[in-house]
Formats: sequence, structure tokens, C-alpha cells
Amino acid sequence: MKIMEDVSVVSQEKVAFQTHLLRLSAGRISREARLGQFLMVQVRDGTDPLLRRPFSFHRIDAEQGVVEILYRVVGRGTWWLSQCDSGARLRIIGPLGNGFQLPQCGPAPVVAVAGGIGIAPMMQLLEKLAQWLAPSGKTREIHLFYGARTAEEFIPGKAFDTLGITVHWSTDDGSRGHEGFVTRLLEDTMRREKIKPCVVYSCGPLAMQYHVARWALENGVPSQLSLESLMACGLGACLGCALPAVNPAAPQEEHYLHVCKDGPVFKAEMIQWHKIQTHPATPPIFLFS
Amino acid sequence: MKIMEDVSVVSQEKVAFQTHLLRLSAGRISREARLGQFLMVQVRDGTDPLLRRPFSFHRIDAEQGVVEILYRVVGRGTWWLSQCDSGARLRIIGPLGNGFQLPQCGPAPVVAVAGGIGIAPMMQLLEKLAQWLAPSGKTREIHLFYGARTAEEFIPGKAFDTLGITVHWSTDDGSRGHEGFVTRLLEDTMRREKIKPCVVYSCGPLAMQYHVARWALENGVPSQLSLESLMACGLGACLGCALPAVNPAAPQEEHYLHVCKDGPVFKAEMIQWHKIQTHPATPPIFLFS
Amino acid sequence: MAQNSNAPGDTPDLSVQLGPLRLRNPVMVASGTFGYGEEYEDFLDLERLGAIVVKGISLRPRPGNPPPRIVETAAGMINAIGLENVGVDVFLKSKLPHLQRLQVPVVVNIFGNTLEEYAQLAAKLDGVPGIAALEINISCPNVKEGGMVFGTDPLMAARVVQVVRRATALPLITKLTPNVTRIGDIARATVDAGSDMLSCINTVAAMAVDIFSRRPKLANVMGGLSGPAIKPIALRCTLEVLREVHCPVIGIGGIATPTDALEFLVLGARAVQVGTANFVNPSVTTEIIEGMERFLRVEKIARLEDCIGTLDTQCLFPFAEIACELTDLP
Amino acid sequence: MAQNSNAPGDTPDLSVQLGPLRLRNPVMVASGTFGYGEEYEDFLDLERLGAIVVKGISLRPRPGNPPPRIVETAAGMINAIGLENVGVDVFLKSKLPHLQRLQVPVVVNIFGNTLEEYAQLAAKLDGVPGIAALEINISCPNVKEGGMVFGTDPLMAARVVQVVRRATALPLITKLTPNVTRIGDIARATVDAGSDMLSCINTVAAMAVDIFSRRPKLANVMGGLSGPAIKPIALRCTLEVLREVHCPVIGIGGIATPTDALEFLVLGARAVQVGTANFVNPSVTTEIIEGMERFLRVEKIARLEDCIGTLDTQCLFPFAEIACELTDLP
Ligand SMILES: Cc1cc2nc3c(=O)[nH]c(=O)nc-3n(C[C@H](O)[C@H](O)[C@H](O)COP(=O)(O)OP(=O)(O)OC[C@H]3O[C@@H](n4cnc5c(N)ncnc54)[C@H](O)[C@@H]3O)c2cc1C
Ligand SMILES: Cc1cc2nc3c(=O)[nH]c(=O)nc-3n(C[C@H](O)[C@H](O)[C@H](O)COP(=O)(O)OP(=O)(O)OC[C@H]3O[C@@H](n4cnc5c(N)ncnc54)[C@H](O)[C@@H]3O)c2cc1C
Ligand SMILES: Cc1cc2nc3c(=O)[nH]c(=O)nc-3n(C[C@H](O)[C@H](O)[C@H](O)COP(=O)(O)O)c2cc1C
Ligand SMILES: Cc1cc2nc3c(=O)[nH]c(=O)nc-3n(C[C@H](O)[C@H](O)[C@H](O)COP(=O)(O)O)c2cc1C
Ligand code: FES
Ligand code: FES
Repeated sequence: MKIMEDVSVVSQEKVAFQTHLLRLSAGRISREARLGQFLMVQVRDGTDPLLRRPFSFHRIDAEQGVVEILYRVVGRGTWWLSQCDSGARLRIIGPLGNGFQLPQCGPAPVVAVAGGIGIAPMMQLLEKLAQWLAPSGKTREIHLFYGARTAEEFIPGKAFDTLGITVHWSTDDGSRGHEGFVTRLLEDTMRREKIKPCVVYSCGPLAMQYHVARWALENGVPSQLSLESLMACGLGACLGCALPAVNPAAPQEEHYLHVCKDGPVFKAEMIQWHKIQTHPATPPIFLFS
Repeated sequence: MKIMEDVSVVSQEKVAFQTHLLRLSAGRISREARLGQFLMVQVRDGTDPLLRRPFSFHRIDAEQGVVEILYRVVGRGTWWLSQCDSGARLRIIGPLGNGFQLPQCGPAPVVAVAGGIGIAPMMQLLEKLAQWLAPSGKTREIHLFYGARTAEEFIPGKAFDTLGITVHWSTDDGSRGHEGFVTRLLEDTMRREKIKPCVVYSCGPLAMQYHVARWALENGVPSQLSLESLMACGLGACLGCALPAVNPAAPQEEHYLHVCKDGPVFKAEMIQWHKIQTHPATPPIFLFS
Repeated sequence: MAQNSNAPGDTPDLSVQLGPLRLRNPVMVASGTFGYGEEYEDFLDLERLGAIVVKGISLRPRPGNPPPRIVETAAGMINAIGLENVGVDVFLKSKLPHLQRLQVPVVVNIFGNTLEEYAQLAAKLDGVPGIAALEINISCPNVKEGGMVFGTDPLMAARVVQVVRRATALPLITKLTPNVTRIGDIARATVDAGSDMLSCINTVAAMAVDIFSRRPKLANVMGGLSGPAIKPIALRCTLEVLREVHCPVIGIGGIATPTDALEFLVLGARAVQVGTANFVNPSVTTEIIEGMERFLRVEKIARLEDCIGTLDTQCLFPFAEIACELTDLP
Repeated sequence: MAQNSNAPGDTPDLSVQLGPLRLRNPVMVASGTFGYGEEYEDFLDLERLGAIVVKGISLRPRPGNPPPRIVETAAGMINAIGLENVGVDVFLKSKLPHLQRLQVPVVVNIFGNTLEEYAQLAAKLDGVPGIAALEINISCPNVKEGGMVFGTDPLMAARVVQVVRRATALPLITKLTPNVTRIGDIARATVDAGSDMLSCINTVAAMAVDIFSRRPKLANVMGGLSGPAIKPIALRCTLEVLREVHCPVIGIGGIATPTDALEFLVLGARAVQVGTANFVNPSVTTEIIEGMERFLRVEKIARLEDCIGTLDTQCLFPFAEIACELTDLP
């Protein structure tokens, strides 16, 4: 059941470089939502911007009736969203899309890859997995490969240590952990430590996802990649959020899946990676100067 | 000198039915402004609404560096303006247009007519006139004919009594003063009391202004009418704010004056009243329901 | 008989006659913006709609264009979906049945790349129960004529309507493109060719550029602009069409509020279609219907039909009568 | 010689060659939105502009249309000013002298209702010092041809350019209207007829309706839409024109930010004109010029000329090379 709900902002907090945490009092949606799903937010009244913006659930707390989104300010929409104070009203639609699946495997480790704001849908998932695995007595490891451009972009994740999640940090500028791409760190670590995970969860820029997908396919690791696309409706109606996909019935044919309806979580083998065009990334330098 | 100034909201207050008083800290503009002139306000960031909105100076306080506008919420722009809190930033342009002239005549009374929010540019003008006339020892009367649809639309004007301004109230529904049009009250009062004013100042809806103009012309009273028109630039560049006018050189020819440049204060005889089309008045019932 | 007074408690009559169709209200949803209806069932009661126009259908399934397919612009969006659809066979088998069970007129939007495709498609849909009308999308390239868009030439547009007219007895709505010099000419040609109604407008040809990657923001380079930005263009097109033909016209373009919808009706459109606004607010159509009802109450109008075509372009000077006596003063 | 590196301190070179004109930067102001320049002198240094296009001038003064002349729409406005202007004689006597004293190219926008008017006007302006070019507004009704707009027909448009070409040696810019089926055809016809450059686009035909008074919101009923709403249409028109002709093109339509302006340049326009945005922010052109400079610094580009026409419509799949090895995986 998809719900349009008028919610109020419980709090808004800047938690890292250009990154905000927004808590929304959304009683109805919080009860229906699952991790990996997303919502569409009307960031402002009126026609500027016109369309809603999609954000993953960062945390879902059905008991408190609260959902959280963690987002990076990258353009007009997210900038205006960052201006909302506690008590402000927002119109949201959710929960949309399909969430993450729990891993279907034995004691093999679970691997997660997060690039930049890609940490958003991952944090509570990892916490849940850790809590779920601990009592089961299985000595299953959880590895998070967490990359960013620079150290100040990382979200403070206090819970990692106490939950026994091994975090592998990487930054483009070497300011924390490995210097270079997080996918390179993933490949090297996995090869060196001869880990054969039972699943890889991943969220981040498409260029990163491509490398995760390639690694997963080459190593036969089942994957759950949360992918992005420009969206108008989030409901499967506009067909705008298409990604080039493999048609299992006719692999040579042109075929598309839709992020809002068939995703946002996909298996690596579903996507025709060589046909993907990243949507243009316009640095917002003129907006904020 | 026209100035574009980024100003901050000192305070915003609801002072009557759908009517707000906005105090702006506008050091530079306040020093240049004269009563009867106006400013253009960008009510909100972004493209909704696109154009600035014109408002008369309600009060100018050059010493404090503050200007006030008094406005009625009638549509999107004024509604958003009404949402600004103290401290909010607004971009304004002013002072624009020509202000009111002081009356050039002997001891004859001064008459002012205000319809609804038309009181905005009138209040400080009348106060100034009263203060200016008092020490001069002239026993000149000041009459304000102040009309509204209903009593709760009137702006509390404490100063009137103490300044010796005679206020003639009228409402469409009879809830205060004369029941009916303020221009009817004006005509009747003037005829009955055989007053021959030396000037009539007037601001209000075009339909009211038309009747004031007719009365002024028929009775040979010099007039200063603050007129409105839809505006894009406020600078004399777009030529959008035209009013059909009398070309003294060729009275039969089609001719236009521009409210932002040639006004907003006009003499009744300058306008071709029979050619005026009021801009459509869209009641904002759908906006606010 | 005709209701003349409208006491406060009365429910105003929103129904309109649209050619052979009687609609419970004039608010339809536009093709390509409402899927096959199901996508919106969580947000509104589909049976409250005047009619549903489904996503454009072709003879064979079409995968659509590569992404990016959409981009937001000022008060609008551009789409280059590429008419992705399941094809007429899957439509009839798995999409239509659900709609047939509902009490709401279903209009099937059709398109082809050749005259034959239009004709075959129309033949397949002819006589299928639960279809109220066909809407012919003529904003498609004619592959046999060097890719020139059918709807940009009166003769080609008329030929499409003719072949569809021959293939079916269903009421026909021709959907006009605004990307022409004289939309009235296309309107006349298609009506003369047998179109019972017109809908107006499809999207406005547009594009967007990314200055950092130096690439078009749409993989297809060009696309169609829709949303509030185009409403003034759609109103102008609608008036031009109404001045040229006398058949029922459906107004489309940027409608997002009750006021927007009423503007097209006042102009003379007998119904409207809501498109892009569904994306922003999936229950916007219900809000538009309720707003129209409120309008009629406030304005004390018993029947919405009484608003249609009431635009007054003559009487522009409200003070003219009362003020003419002023002219010879000073 | 050509500067190839761009050290942080360097000022990027914004100058562009526009046909015979060398502009210090590509940011011009659009006709009818900047008066005769004076109106904006409190807000910016006119000599920083690439060029000033003055309000459209006709042979005789024109009073313009009755009000209301403008109405705001979503991210745009419609105007029906009716080309009010002081006429060429007053322009030469009392408006031009002030501009002549400034170090900024002045482009005079001209229009007429007959071919003769265009020709006489051009003759009057020929040889006047301080005029850099004429911009021919062909979006006017041809009164001798039943009011059909000159710019909507290739032959009529070409005739206007021909008569102006014969009457003056000044560089000619033809300003195209978007209200046509194939803007490329008009572009080609006017260039063949002797236009040195093109500017693109004029306003989009539009209207607005008031549902309470049941009247058009403009006394003239229809008018021209401008502002951010039309930028996607203007970009598309500019690309269509660039694909058809090889002369310098000036992009116009909805430009309000440095990014907007750069989009037209990347597409291949050699200059831009800023219109409606001047109303919202009278010093917007200065901000656009400064923003372009910042862009070049950030992107480490020495000369703005190097951005012009760099749109890449081919390479749409950035992962194609690195990813093709993936295709034959599972
Ligand atoms: C299913 C899904 C879940 C998402 N979850 C999150 C999240 O949890 N946290 C977060 O910070 N971001 C998330 N995003 C991305 C987020 O939607 C965009 O960053 C946001 O819409 C940008 O809006 P804007 O107006 O600020 O930027 P714009 O000014 O519109 O554009 C700025 C940049 O953002 C990109 N962008 C714009 N719209 C989208 C979009 N719909 N999807 C992806 N990129 C876009 C543009 O291409 C451009 O590069 C998610 C996207 C999807 C599709
Ligand atoms: C010189 C001048 C001085 C003014 N001073 C004041 C003032 O002191 N206080 C005050 O409350 N109002 C004043 N106005 C009117 C004020 O500008 C409009 O009420 C305001 O622009 C409406 O904006 P909106 O977005 O809320 O309404 P919209 O949604 O744009 O329209 C709602 C209604 O307001 C009318 N309107 C819109 N723009 C204008 C405009 N530029 N001028 C007149 N009416 C308009 C519309 O026709 C419509 O009837 C003045 C107007 C002018 C020209
Ligand atoms: C994403 C999208 C898909 C569309 N698909 C179709 C279609 O398949 N057939 C068609 O005739 N029109 C299609 N249209 C055009 C709309 O039906 C409508 O004419 C146009 O969007 C203008 O209305 P609006 O401004 O309310 O959106 C589509 C529009 C959009 C935005
Ligand atoms: C109020 C107004 C007056 C205009 N007058 C003229 C004119 O006299 N001659 C002309 O060629 N274009 C005229 N235009 C069109 C503009 O020059 C420009 O082509 C158009 O507005 C699109 O640009 P914009 O979206 O940046 O405003 C006018 C536009 C506006 C808004
Ligand atoms: S966003 Fe509309 S179909 Fe996915
Ligand atoms: S508002 Fe532009 S000329 Fe007066």
C-alpha cells in the first residue's frame, strides 16, 4: 500500500559535509516501510522545483512512527529541503519500490559497499543483520566497505564497533583509510583475505556500482545493488526511471527495467551495464555562490 | 537613484483581516524614499513566483533605516510574503516612481480617500500633513474618507484623533460608519458641508479611483491618485504597466502613461478612464482552501 | 429539466457531454501519465474520474528510449520515454480487463510509425467492450516519409485519421501537437477526415543541456516539454483550434489546479486531461474535481456545462458605459 | 597568441567573435527588456555588457496595446506590449546619443508592418554612427498579407531580409520566431536572403484566462511567453537552427543564470541575450558574466570560445568502453 502523507519535520541536523539527517513524523508510512524502499518528498510548496525528490529510508522506526532520511545537498531540491525547520510540513509518498532481501546462505560473510551518501539505506540494514546474526550464534562476519571523497564526508557511525561490523574505509584523497576507489579496496581485500561472501549489498554512484557489479559477477557473489535514476512519479506510471536491462527471455533485445517499480534494489546480472548513461552531474557551484 | 538592496525582516505582524505589516531594515533605500513611491519585492527565492511584487511605502523612517509596507494577502506572492519571519532576507528594489506632492494652496481643507488596503501609502502622508500644518497655525481641516468591505479590514490608526484628522468611515456591509461606497460618502459629505478642498489624495481599487476622479474633475478639485497596474520591471523598461492616458498635444490619439515611471501618483485629468480595463481579480479561494 | 437555481446545499452538476460520450465530470487523465490506472489506485477512486486515457499503445511492444528519459525544467519536465509500451496484445489481455470492470470510460491512446500500423491497431481495438473512444496520437514520426511527424502536416494528419476512421466505429479523438505554425489547419484537416473530437495539446518539443559533461540531458537529445510551464501555450492552441472547428475539444497542458482546468472550459474546451500534475500529486484529479464543485457553489452556477465557452473577448472596458460621460470633461 | 594554460590568477578570456563583431563577452540584453539602457544604469555598468539590443523601433511612433499588457505564468510571463516605441526619429534624436557615448555595441531591433516600412527604417539607420548591427524582428503581422506573421513563412521572411539587406550595409541579425513547424527552414531562407546572423528565439505564442471575469488576462487576448519556462524550447530551436545553417547564432529564451547562458554556448550559439530575467534582477547580466568567468576558472578553460559548440551527442554511454567486457558475462 502506497501512502501520501502530510508529515511534520521532527528535526533536521547537519551530520557531515553537505549532509543532513531529517527525521519525519510519518506514522502511517513508517508502519509499511521496509529497508531499501524509498519515498518521494515534495521539498517545497509551488512549482519550483516541480517534481518530488526520491530518498531511501535511512531509518524506519514504526514504534515511534518516525522515518529518517539522510541526504546530500547536491542541487536546488536538496538545498531547499535543508532549509526546513522542525515543525515544517512536508508532503511525502511512500513506501515505494522493493526493499533489500535478507541473505539466503550459510555462515559465509556478508559484504556491504557504500559510496558517499550511499551509506543512507545501508546503516540500519547492517545493524539489523548484526543483531539478527548475533543470537543465531553463527560466527558470520559483516564487512562494510565505506568510501568517500574525503574524510569529512563520512557519517559518524558509532554503532559499527559495538555491533562487530568490520569497516574498511577509503577516501579519494587518502584523508582516511585506503587512498583510492572503494571498489579497489573491496577487490584487493577480498582477494587477499580469500573471503567468499554470501551476498554483497551496495549503494553509491553508478560508476562505483558498475565496479561492484563486475566484481560480484566475476566472483559469483549474489548481489543487491540499490540503483538510482531520475524519477518523475516513483509509481511506475511515467516510465522515466528506466535502466537498460537484460531480458532473460531474449538477452539480445533492447529491454528496460524501472528503478521505482522493479528496484531500486537489483541483482548485478539484471542490468546491461555497458548501456548505462549516468545522468549528468551538475556541480551546484552557481547555485550556492 | 534606484537601489537594489538585500534587506532583512525586522518584524511581521498581522494587523487586520488578511492584512500584514512588514518592517524591513533597509538603510540605503529608506534614505532615498519619499511617500507615494514604491518598491519591488522578491517575495521568495526561485522562479515561483517569477516576478517581483510592487508595494507602496507605508512608512519611511530614514533615521532608523527602516521602511514598512502594509499589504493585503490576495494571491501566491503576498501569501508567501506573509510567511517570512523576522530575520528572513528579502531582495528589494526602490524607491521607484514619483511620490505625492504637498498641496499648493491656501487654508482650504485637504481630503484623502482610502479604499481597503489603499490606506497603505496614505497614513504617514496624513500624519506629516497634520504635523506640518499644525505649527503653521493655519486652521486647515484634514478629512480622511476610509472605506472597506467590512469593519475588520480597517487598520487601527491611533494617530488620527490626536492629530485632528476627521475620519469618515464607510463599509460595504454597514459594520462601521456609512453603509455603501466610500465615494458616495465623499460626494454627499462634500456637498452637504459645502467643503471645497484644495487637493484630494486617493488610493484604492480602480473602480473607486474612477469615482474619485469623476468627483474631482466635476468639482475642479486638484487630485493626486495613486494608481495600480500589473508590473514586471518597475523601472520603465518593460512598458507593461501602461494606463490609457490623455495626450495633451493630441487628445484624440491613443496614448499611454506608465505607472512605474510616470506614476504611481497621477492627476485625474491625465487618465482616459473610459478605456481602463481593471486587471482580472482572481479571488484566491483555491489557493488557501 | 435544466436546474436554474443552486441552493447552498445542492451538489452542482459537473457532468459534461463530450461528443457521443457523457462524462460524470470533465476531468480525464492524460496518456502516458497515469499508466493503466492501477498505478494510482492507492491514491484515488478511479471511478471518480471523467475518463482514463491509457498509456499510448502500438501494434507491437516497444522497449522505449535509453535513459536518461526525463529531466526537470522550470515549472516543467521534458520526457523522451520513446513510447515504451507492452503492445496491443498484452494490453488487451492483461491491462484492459481490470479497467473494464470499473465504471469509468476508458480511452485508448494509439500510435504507429506507418499508416498501416495505425489501421491495424484500430481494427484490433474495434468492437472490444469497455473502450469508450480511441485517441490518435499523431505526434509520431512517419518512417515512410523520412521521419516527418504525422501531426505537423495537415495532409499526413488527415490520412492517419482516415485510415483509423475506416478501421473502427469507435469515437475518435485526434491529439494535436503544438509544434506547428498553424494548429487550426491541422485541426480542420483531421476533423474533415472524420475525427469526432480533438485533444490539445501534446508536449512541446524541447531539450536540455548539461554544461559539465557537455551532453544533452536526455539520451534522445530532444524530448517533449510538459507541466505548468506550457499551460499558456496550451490555452492559446486550444483557442486557435476552437476558432477553426466546431467539434468537441479536450484541453491538455499544465493543468494542476481547479482554476487551471476551469480556464480551458471557459475558453470552450468540453473536458480536460491532467498529465504531469499526477506525478507531483497522485490524487490531484480528485482535488481538481472537488475544487470545481466549490467554484460552482461560490459562483452560484448550477451546471458546469453553463461555464463552457463563456469567454468574453469583447467587453474589455468595464468602465466604458459608466465612464463615457467623462470623456468630454476638461 | 592563444592562451593554453590557465593559472588560478588568470582572468579567463570571455570575448567572442560574432560574425563581424568582436564582443568583450557573449552576454547581450534582449530587445524590449532593457529599454534604451538608461533604465538600468543605476544597477550595472552598461559597458560590461557584450552588447545592448534596444527596444524594437518602427518607422513611426506606436502607442502600443491597451492594458493589461502583461501577466505572470508559471516560471514565465506573457506580454502583449504591442511594440510601443517612440519611433525611429525620436530614437535617433533622443535615445541613441546617450548610447553612442558608451563603449558598448548597440544593436537596433527593427520591425514594420509592410516590406516598405522595414526598408525605409533600415535606410534611415544605415550609416548612423554607433550602431553595430540591426536585429530584424520578423514576428510581426504583414498587414498586406492578411496579417500573417512575416516570420512564419520562409518566403515572406526572406523578403523582409532582402529589402533590409538592400537598404543598409550594417550587419544583419534576423530574430526567429519559435511559432513555426520547422524553424530550420526559416533560418535557411533568411540566411540565403542575406542575413549575417540569427537570433533565436522570440516569445512563444500564449494566452491566459481569468475564470471569474471570464475574460482573457491580456486585453490583446494573445501574447508572447518568455522567461525560464521557455528555455527548453529555446535550446531545442537553437539546435535545430544550428543543424541547418552555418552562420553565427545568438541564443535567447529564459536565460537567468550563468549555467543557462553556457548551455546555449555549449550547443553552439556564439552569444546570448538575456530578457525577462532583467526584470527580476536588474543586475543579472553582471552576475551571469561573473559566473561564466568562475565556470572557466573551475573547469580550467582559458577562453570561452573553446566552449562554443562542444556539445557531444554521440558518446552517451560513459561505461561503454570499460564495460563492454561485461556483456558476455552471465
Ligand atoms: C531510489 C532513490 C533513492 C535515493 N536515496 C537517496 C538518499 O537516501 N540520500 C540522498 O542524498 N540521495 C538519494 N537519492 C538521490 C536524490 O534523489 C537526488 O540527489 C536528489 O533528487 C537531487 O535533487 P536536487 O534538486 O538537489 O538536485 P538537482 O538540482 O535536481 O540535480 C543535482 C544533481 O542530482 C542529480 N539528481 C537529480 N535528481 C535525481 C534523482 N531522482 N536521482 C538521482 N540523482 C538525481 C542530478 O542528476 C544532478 O547531478 C536517491 C535517488 C533515488 C532514485
Ligand atoms: C505601485 C503599486 C503599489 C502597490 N502598493 C500596495 C500596497 O501598499 N499594499 C498592497 O497590499 N498592495 C499593493 N499593491 C498591489 C500589490 O502589488 C498586489 O496585490 C500584489 O502584487 C499581488 O501579488 P500576489 O502574488 O499576492 O497576487 P497574484 O496571485 O499575482 O494576483 C492576485 C490578485 O492581485 C492582482 N495583482 C497582481 N499583481 C498586481 C500588481 N502588480 N498590481 C496590482 N494588482 C496586482 C491580480 O490581478 C489579482 O487580482 C500595489 C501595486 C502597485 C502597482
Ligand atoms: C512521461 C510522459 C509520457 C507521455 N506519454 C504519452 C503517450 O504515450 N501518448 C500521448 O499521446 N501523450 C503522451 N504524453 C503527453 C501527455 O499526455 C500530455 O499531452 C502532455 O504531457 C501535456 O500535458 P501536461 O502538461 O498536463 O503533462 C506523455 C507525457 C509525459 C509527461
Ligand atoms: C516585455 C517584453 C517586450 C519585448 N519586446 C520585444 C521587441 O520589441 N522586439 C523583439 O524583437 N523582441 C521583444 N521581446 C522578446 C525578447 O527580446 C526575447 O526574445 C524573449 O523575451 C525571450 O527571452 P527571455 O525568455 O529571456 O525573456 C520582448 C519581450 C518582453 C518580455
Ligand atoms: S519514476 Fe515514474 S515510472 Fe519510475
Ligand atoms: S513595470 Fe515595467 S515599465 Fe512599468
